[in-house]
Amino acid sequence: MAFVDDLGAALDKTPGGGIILTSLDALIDWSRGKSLWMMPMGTACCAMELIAASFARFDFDRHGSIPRPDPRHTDVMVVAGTITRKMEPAVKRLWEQMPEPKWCIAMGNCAVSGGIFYYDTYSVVRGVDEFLPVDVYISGCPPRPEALQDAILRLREKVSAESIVPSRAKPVKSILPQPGDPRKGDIAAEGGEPS
Amino acid sequence: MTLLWGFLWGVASVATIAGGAILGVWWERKVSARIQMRYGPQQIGPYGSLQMIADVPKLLFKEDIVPDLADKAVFKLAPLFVFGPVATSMVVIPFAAGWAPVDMSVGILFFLAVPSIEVIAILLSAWASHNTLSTIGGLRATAQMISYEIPRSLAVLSVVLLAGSLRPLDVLSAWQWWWAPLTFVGFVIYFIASIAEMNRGPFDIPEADSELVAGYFADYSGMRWASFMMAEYGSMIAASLFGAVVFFGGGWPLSGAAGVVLLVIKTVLIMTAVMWVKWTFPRPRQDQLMSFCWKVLTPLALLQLVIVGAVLPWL
Amino acid sequence: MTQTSTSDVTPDTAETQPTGTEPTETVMETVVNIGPSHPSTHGVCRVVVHLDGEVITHCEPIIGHLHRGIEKMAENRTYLQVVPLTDRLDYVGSMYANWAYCRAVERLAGIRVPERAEYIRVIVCELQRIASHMMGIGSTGADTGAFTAFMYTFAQREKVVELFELLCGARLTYNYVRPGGVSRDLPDGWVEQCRAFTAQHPSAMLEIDDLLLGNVIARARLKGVGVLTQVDAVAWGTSGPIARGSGVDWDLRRDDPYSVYPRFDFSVPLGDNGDSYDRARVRVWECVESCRIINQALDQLEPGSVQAEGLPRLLAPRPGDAYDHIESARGSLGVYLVSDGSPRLYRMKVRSPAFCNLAVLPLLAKGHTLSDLVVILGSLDPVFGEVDR
Amino acid sequence: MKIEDLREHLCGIYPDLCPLFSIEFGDGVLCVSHERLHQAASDLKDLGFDRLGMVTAVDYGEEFELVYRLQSRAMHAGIFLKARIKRETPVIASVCDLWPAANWQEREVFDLFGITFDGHPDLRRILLTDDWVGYPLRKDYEDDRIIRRPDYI
Repeated sequence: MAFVDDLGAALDKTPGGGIILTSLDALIDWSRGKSLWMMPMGTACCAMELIAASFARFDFDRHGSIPRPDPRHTDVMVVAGTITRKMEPAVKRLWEQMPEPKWCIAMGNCAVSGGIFYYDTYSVVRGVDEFLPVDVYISGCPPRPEALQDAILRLREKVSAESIVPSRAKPVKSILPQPGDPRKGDIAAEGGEPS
Repeated sequence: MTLLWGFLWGVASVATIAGGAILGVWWERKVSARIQMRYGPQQIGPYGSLQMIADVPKLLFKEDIVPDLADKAVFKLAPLFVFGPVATSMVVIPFAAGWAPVDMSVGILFFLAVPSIEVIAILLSAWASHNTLSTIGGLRATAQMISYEIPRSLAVLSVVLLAGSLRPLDVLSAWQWWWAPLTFVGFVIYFIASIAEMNRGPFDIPEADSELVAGYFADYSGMRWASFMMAEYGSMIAASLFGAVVFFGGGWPLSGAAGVVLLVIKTVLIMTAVMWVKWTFPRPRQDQLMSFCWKVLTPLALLQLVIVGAVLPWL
Repeated sequence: MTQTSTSDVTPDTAETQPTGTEPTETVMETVVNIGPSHPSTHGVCRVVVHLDGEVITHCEPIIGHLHRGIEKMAENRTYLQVVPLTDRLDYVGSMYANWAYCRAVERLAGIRVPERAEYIRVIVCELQRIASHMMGIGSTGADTGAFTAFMYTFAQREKVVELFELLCGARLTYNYVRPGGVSRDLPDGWVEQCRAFTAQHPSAMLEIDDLLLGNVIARARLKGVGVLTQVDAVAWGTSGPIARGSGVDWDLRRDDPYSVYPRFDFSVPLGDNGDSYDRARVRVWECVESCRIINQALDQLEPGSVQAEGLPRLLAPRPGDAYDHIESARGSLGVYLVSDGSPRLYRMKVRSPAFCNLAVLPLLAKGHTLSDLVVILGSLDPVFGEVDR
Repeated sequence: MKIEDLREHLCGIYPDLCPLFSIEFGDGVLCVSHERLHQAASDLKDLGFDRLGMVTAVDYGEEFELVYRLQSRAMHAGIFLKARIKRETPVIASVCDLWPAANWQEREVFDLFGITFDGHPDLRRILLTDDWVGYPLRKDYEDDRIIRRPDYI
């Protein structure tokens, strides 16, 4: 990472370096987006759909996404399944073993919020975002492989806005309604009141 | 002058291997997809052929992790030593009759001997990672690669015996069509032993995905890992090319530029066969692999040598 | 050390592993940690392996990484609300846990299930057996490195999953078998699609059998590896293909008949040697037998209701405890329920076959190499949702 | 084998176990005191119950009830063996020496209920982490990480 960071910082300081930086950014973002190798962190039911995603029928290799068992060779961790308190340190550790830049997809309700295991249980971590920075959430119990495919494409959009100089990264609009997001009100108004 | 020439060809060889590896990975992904009822890369370039163009910059700009407990200098240098011997061995292969990048009187010996240095590099990388599974992988690789040198060399020796020379150019010029059926067993032995030499499936025991996760390069990331992959594909290209030259007469029956094209086609066919084998067969166990080498391949290679030797006086 | 590819090692490993310099004894022991996230642990299992060279002297599976406390959760839910939880137990074969639970509830509440519902349950559970075994056989291939075989078995599995999707809209967690019957009747045209599947499946199995188990390397890898004797198989409480691979002639469908199984003609495949090969082979033939059962069930299927009549919305069985078990793809899956007369369960216990089957791993792995360990673990075909619950 | 036949068979060989035998929901149940549990289990094993299907416990407030599910391949029958122990002294004899299958199952009961099995070779937590506090499947288990489900019904 150091090499890219230095390069970016140097180009950012150089007058006129911005031109090179922009095109370099474009190349790097393109290549990163098109080659998102997955770290399959499949723990429970969603792991089956994760397997199905890279197998014959759905074949994520078409998008350049292949699962690699070794965290050192991967770009995006797909957390598929329930994370328990016993499992949490292992997931954290695997995440730390992945080289930068890395992204995280929370696949399935369990990884998003604990899902069906939210209430009454003593051993489940309620959502992988309690300890990992999640980029894309997929709902579903379990989500279909198509949903994972959509998540990969969404992640590509997010990657394409990044820059090797952190200050130059374009803001990415979150698809989720945030607190205070006007859309949140719209959704409530649409769903709540009969027209 | 020779030194400069050699250096230039070395650079060309590195470039060939890098380019070949990029195309080879794409080809492998397509071939394996075809075998597995999938499509493989589709999105970048025609039939996804530029997929590796996206993968390589990504790996290049990845974080380069050196584990805390690793032997840092060795850890960083080992990938170079893995890649170097493969690139070096490429330069002695004759592409057409009378033309080899470096004409060496003991070229065949050179080709067989130099890639063996890779063993040391793999052992170094495994040791330097300070990781139990890497170490096991490295030790497995060492045992396997050293053992399979023997049947591989013996198989090539039968052709050398027929040609009466260790100079690749001489072999190519002396090559007759009936050598191919005569040394076919030798070729099969060479093919199997080469797969074991380059640690590819089904003999990918040192890096077995399902046992050792990634074996000796488990702790390498980014470009350092890519150079391991490149070395693997490089040795696949080199071994296929060499096999096409020695056992199938290079560009025979064509000559000149058409001959070179035919040589490339033969090489690609052998490479495809290597991939075909990888994506069909399960992986043997370490002890089964070794006993196969010593109890089957080596005696067979010796038998091939005896047959060739028996034919020799009648020529 | 939680993951195999870690760079740093825990102190106890650092002392004994080969990169540490001087051997203190004549036998130098290496401690290798596999998992909990490892490509061939089929979920989240950690195995601590003590190696002498490459030979396993001792190994200990450490489970519980997917322990979600389903049994505790069930204590605060009504009888119907527990059904979706049972889906998540054995996520490769959700229908089984549904059914076993529903049978226990039916026994507790004295519910009589209509005949059509029983037939549908048999059909979906035999389909589920195929789907589950496809996963088990395929992962045997993946463990030995024949990844392509896994693709082929998974393609067959996808066909079953598609049938289930038509049936209940979900690909994995079906919530289909409910107390008193099944959630809805078969959709139009489903029977024909099911017949089409069972017609092509045996030949596909032959192809897979040829590709994977007929291969000389695969045979060398599987035969004689992880031998479980018949005595051990009984003593350790194994069931399903693991016990039958060892020649234990025990199948609940035939020996403790439940539902409408006595009406079908099928055989129970048995292995001779109890090694990994026999276990895989038993799975292959069970798939073919399942096709036979499905065909017979489809022939005998008659129109009727699929839900018991007059079932209260809120079940509140009389106090007591009941146990019922069925033959799942992994063995005898039992559910033990305790009711205190309220609409909520007092206690649920799932007797999970994978849990008992996994317990024999140290026994089987001893004396084999590290490469064999993954094969043995794969041949036990554990699903950790069920092992850990 | 029918459950009534099983009862007769049992009474014929072990008359002292006979009064403890009852039939619940179509299953034979043998309730013994916890001191007699190991002996009863051993007797049942001799009778032909060669498989230990399940070991579990139920928390009845004052007492824990240990539930053993035994199966016989030869007789095609299953039976429950139950024993109650006091909550204050949750100790019972292990049946590991009779069926190795009890090993993990008793560890699980120890893990989730805190019941100690006398004579178990390796009694450690199995599902939860080693440093877990409390025994979750006890009815009085308190954990501030648990979010109670709202009461919809």
